[in-house]
Amino acid sequence: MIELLTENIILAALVSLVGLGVLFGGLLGYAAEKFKVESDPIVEQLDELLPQTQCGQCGFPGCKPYAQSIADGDAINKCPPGGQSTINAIAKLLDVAAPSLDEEHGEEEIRTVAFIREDECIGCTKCIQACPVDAILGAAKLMHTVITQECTGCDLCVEPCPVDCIDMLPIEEDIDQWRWSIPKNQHQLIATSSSTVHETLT
Amino acid sequence: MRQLWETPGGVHPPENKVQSLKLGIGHLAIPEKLILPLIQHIGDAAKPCVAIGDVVLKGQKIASASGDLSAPVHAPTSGVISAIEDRPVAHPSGMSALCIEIISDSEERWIDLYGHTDYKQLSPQEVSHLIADAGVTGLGGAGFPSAAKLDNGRTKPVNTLIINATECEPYITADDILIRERAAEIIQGIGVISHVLDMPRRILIGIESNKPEAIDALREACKSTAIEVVVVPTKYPSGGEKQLVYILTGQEIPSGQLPSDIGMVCVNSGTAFAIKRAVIDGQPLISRIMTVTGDACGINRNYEVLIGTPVSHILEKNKFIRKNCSRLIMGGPMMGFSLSSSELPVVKTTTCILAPSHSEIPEEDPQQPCIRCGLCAEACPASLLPQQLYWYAQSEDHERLQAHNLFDCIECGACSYVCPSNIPLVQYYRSSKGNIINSRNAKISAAKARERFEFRQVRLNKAEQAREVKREARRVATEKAKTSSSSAADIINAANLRAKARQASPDQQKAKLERSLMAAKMRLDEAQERLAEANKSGSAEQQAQQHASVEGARQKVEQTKRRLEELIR
Amino acid sequence: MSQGFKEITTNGLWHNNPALVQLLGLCPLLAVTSTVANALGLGLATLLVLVGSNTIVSLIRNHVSDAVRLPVFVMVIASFVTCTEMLMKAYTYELYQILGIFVPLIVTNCAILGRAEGFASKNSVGLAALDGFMMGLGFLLVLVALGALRELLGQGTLLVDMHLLFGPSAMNWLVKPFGENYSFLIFVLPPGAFLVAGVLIALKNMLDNMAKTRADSHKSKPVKGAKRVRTTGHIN
Amino acid sequence: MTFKQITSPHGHNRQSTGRIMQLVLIATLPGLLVLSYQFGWGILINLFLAVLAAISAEALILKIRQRPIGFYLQDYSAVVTGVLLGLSLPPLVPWWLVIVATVFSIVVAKQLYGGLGSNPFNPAMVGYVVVLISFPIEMTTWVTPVSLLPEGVSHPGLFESLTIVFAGFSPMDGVTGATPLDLFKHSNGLLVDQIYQDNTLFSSASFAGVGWEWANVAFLLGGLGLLKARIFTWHGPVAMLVTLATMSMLFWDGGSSNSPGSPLMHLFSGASMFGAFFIVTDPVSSAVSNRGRLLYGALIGLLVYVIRAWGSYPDAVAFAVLLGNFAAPFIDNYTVPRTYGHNQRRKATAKEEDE
Repeated sequence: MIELLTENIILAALVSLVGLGVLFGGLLGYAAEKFKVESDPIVEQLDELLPQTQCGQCGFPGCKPYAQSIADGDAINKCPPGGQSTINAIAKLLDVAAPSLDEEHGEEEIRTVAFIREDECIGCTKCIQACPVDAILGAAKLMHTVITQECTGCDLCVEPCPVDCIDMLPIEEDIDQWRWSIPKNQHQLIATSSSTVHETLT
Repeated sequence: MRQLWETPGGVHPPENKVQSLKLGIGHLAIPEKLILPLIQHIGDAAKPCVAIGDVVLKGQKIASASGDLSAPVHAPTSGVISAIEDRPVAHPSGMSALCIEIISDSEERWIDLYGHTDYKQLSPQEVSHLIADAGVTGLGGAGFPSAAKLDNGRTKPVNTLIINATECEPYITADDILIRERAAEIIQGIGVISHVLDMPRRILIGIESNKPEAIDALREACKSTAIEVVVVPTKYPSGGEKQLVYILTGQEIPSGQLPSDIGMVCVNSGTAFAIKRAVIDGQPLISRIMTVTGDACGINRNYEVLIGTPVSHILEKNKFIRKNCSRLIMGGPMMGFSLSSSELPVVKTTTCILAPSHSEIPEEDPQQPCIRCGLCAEACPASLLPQQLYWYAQSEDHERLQAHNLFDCIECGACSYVCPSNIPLVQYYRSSKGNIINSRNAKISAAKARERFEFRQVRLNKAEQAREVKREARRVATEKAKTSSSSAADIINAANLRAKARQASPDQQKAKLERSLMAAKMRLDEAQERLAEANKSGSAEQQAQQHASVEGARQKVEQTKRRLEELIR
Repeated sequence: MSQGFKEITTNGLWHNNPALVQLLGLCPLLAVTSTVANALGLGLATLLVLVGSNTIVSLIRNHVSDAVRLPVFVMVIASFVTCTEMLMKAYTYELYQILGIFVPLIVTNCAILGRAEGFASKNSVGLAALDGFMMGLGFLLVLVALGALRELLGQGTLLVDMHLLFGPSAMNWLVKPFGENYSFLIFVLPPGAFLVAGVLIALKNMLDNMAKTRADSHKSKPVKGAKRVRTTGHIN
Repeated sequence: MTFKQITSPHGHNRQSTGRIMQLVLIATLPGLLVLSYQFGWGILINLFLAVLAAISAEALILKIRQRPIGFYLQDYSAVVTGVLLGLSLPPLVPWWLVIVATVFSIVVAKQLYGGLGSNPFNPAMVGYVVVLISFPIEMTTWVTPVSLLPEGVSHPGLFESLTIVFAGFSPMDGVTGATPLDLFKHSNGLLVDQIYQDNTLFSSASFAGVGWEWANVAFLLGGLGLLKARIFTWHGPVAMLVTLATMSMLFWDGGSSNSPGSPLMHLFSGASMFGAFFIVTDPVSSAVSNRGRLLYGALIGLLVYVIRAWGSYPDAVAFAVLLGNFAAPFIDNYTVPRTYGHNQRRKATAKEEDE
């Protein structure tokens, strides 16, 4: 056998290569089974980052379906309520460059909550059906009201209202919610002379 | 001599305490109006228990505590309640909060006071209740309700009571003068506190070395007691609770915990005085000692000021000159906040009103880039890396900020004070803390929203499935009826059922139409009102527009009416 | 995944240039671009390998199981590199000696494996070959630009040693714009390569940005919120 | 009455970046005086050219970046970079070499990274290294110290120096020579005692090589002044010098032919003191915590000795500092101080686990 190989170089090459191929193939197969990575719950992680307004502005019926779609390779810039910070967080998770918000899906706006002008409400329950998070209380022919803490500000209840009695009101900041703001950083302002820098201070 | 431990960092800003110590504690005339914010402490706002127009006596409770972490508010003088409404309050935001306004009758009629000189006969709980009822909160800075603090201390064994008389901020001398003049009462107050705490093993008074007279007064007053007066080196911020605990005992309060977790309670000397007044004299907390200083004031001294006195009233009596004043600060220069207006009232936590001149505290120079000189890290009493925190605050890297222990920052301002690039570091940290708390809250509410959404989906699915089952059953039934013995009775039955089913719907339709008729009418009314208004004052164009909308609304009403009539017929 | 001819061309040469955008194959890019001749030599070799490997990979793409595709691709690439190496030994031996280890190292050039994995294994032969050619050309062009700049800045010459590639007649292509004694060693050394490559990338980004702002000013704004759906089903 | 709202703390200790830089400039004066005395006008010409180029380059880039020029020039950082470069380049080098080094420092090493505070490397050392490896001949030609000049020869005067620098004449014979570290590098096979005897550079020196020893003492003085003014902490420089001394002590075998020189020679030759007090202390590119600075300084000290003893360049401060700059973020990662109330130190890269 060995003699045959030593005399016939081409055969030797073939045998050794095939042998190596079998060896490494076996190793690869073993490793693939042994070190199998459990399926990555990336959808859950993505869903965690989305704002859960369930507003549908992304074109999907809810945040979870959009998370699923992102996991399947959809664009990550379709969530206006989450805005740039959500896009950045997702981009960080997926290790891709963060694009800016796709305006076809809407603009990033300040957070609002729904408010029902109660004397105008006719008790039609349409908004209750429309609310994705059951944040509207009421019954047929009785006045409805919004549980402000539970409202995600998705504004899905506004359109179905037959008497237009729902307003989206910006959340007003009170003394408890007030936070310090980041100081304006003058040296990063684009200015052309030192005098403008001083002006921005005042 | 007791062993002292040295805290890392710290700064030595000019003390500027001499100015306000030339005169003793003064008294101010009672202002015409007093404004009492309902939240002057950490915790929940008090609830007003008086109405507009009520006549109140000095010391009468006008707002009661709501919940465990709250403190009541008392009328600082006798007079009439003139308003209960939102007013700008002393808060860095300059925003408003609910306040009670009293117009003073300048008679100073007291309520009946019941002192408890025999407090030792009472149980600690009862004494603590007296303290809570008198509205005593920490007078040093944050304003933690004292009774809550002592109660919390009582739940765990307390071996050390620390009285904080360091007063490390520049300019402020309120505690200093209080100790000089009323040391004995403070010691009495300490007695009350130690009674509430079940007699802690050691009682230490920490006082900075720059107050020799106060130290002498305290030593004199403590002669026959077990209380130990410990003089600590003058360094800002050795008066921080965490810092003082370390200096005196060498122990650190673990991050996120309270001194009581390591068997200590730390109370400000002014608070001890207020507790004495509350328990032994029965007087609620309606006034405090406060420093009025700064070069823009003609007179620099300490006053006993009624809570609720507008700052402008105090300034007027002190020859304040507006044009000399660069900013108006409540609290000390290191941690105090600037006031947007002088109409704001003094609250329980106001230690000082500082009105510096332009040369005393000039405008800040513009911010320059950070050169990572590390002076801030050397100054930081918590051994943080301020320049790294600044870096991450700029990039809003919340994870890194927390990994660098942002929440252990006590916002003492030492880093900003030494920064050669004039970076307002503390503001970056405050803002980042706020953002992190906001995003935590947002996360919690997002989780809640998801839960509700998913629950709703499940519910809808169930309902849909139930309907599907019913539909299926009906379909099977009709098919059965068709294929099998389609007897006459069955057919009639089925027809009746269908008719019944149909009959239900006109009712619904009627209700629906009625509703929309109502709405349409309402809109018509509104439109007519607007038209009337437009006719009165609007332009021709507006009138035409309103006219058109009235017309539209009327048509809608007609249309709905017609459909309703059709249905009824 | 079918791209047109034009798209493949612009991708390879500009938008998705392996050296300037994907930043692949930086090792040879930085190591052998001290002169135009070196850069051109290595660039041509890479181009050859890329076209060949893309073609073969595309041909066998339906016959290779997913688990072993990478070893197979590497094998294919290695075969072409060996061929190229032998060719260079035969025809441009001196250049081969200058380039030395970097010719066999083409195997490890991620740009090639990247194209095999990212494009050739998903497209038909014609497109794959075209993509290989365009990517290779894009890489080559950047290499030559880098080489020219570094040669000029570093030793004050242009087109030195071109005879190694194009025969003795190329001897007198040599230009010395800064005179005889010019030398600025840092540009000949690897740090200079980083600097020049950085400047090239910056230039490309600048041009792209300018083009983008120009395009943006023409583009009509998309309708805001046009793609919204109801999450709560149909409301009647 | 309404008032302006300003965040706390109110008031400031009036230390400013500009003032710190001015103090650094003042602290270089003793060194500058000694260097100028020892090596003639070349030093001053270098300094002047470098500062001029630094300011112009900084202003130009700020202009292109549309930043306020006056505001940024006030922080004196460009001037400091210029001065440090001027002090470290050999005297009487061609003018363009100074310009290239400075422009590289300011444009590439500083402004391209985002300007003051954002540069990972010490700009002056980047500039120095660029010209050192690009123009080895010019950069290794030093002027002979004044006391060793041959009979009848003196340093060129101001006018003559200017012609040398700008017109490219070479200096007279005897005016240039080797540096002490050069001598050690290129005298393999000689015992240290032989080197000391054979070369006037050592034989007529007080302790570590004529010219350089006093320049180093002067920089040491300036540095101590800065230390006293609390411009920087002692950690970086002391760690570097101690490590350098320790290393040279360890490998000082009493003067065999393989010896790289005595501790005294290493501490007071080349750019040791200059590097320790003016380069290692550059806050921007060094480690941030005090413990970090100890490690950072020690690393640089170690590298200086290693390169001097076994590397191919006679002096090594610039290379060592750049390598130290590389390591600084890494050092920072492991030297986060323990925060009050925490049991453990953390790594800077650690991320908060959500509870």
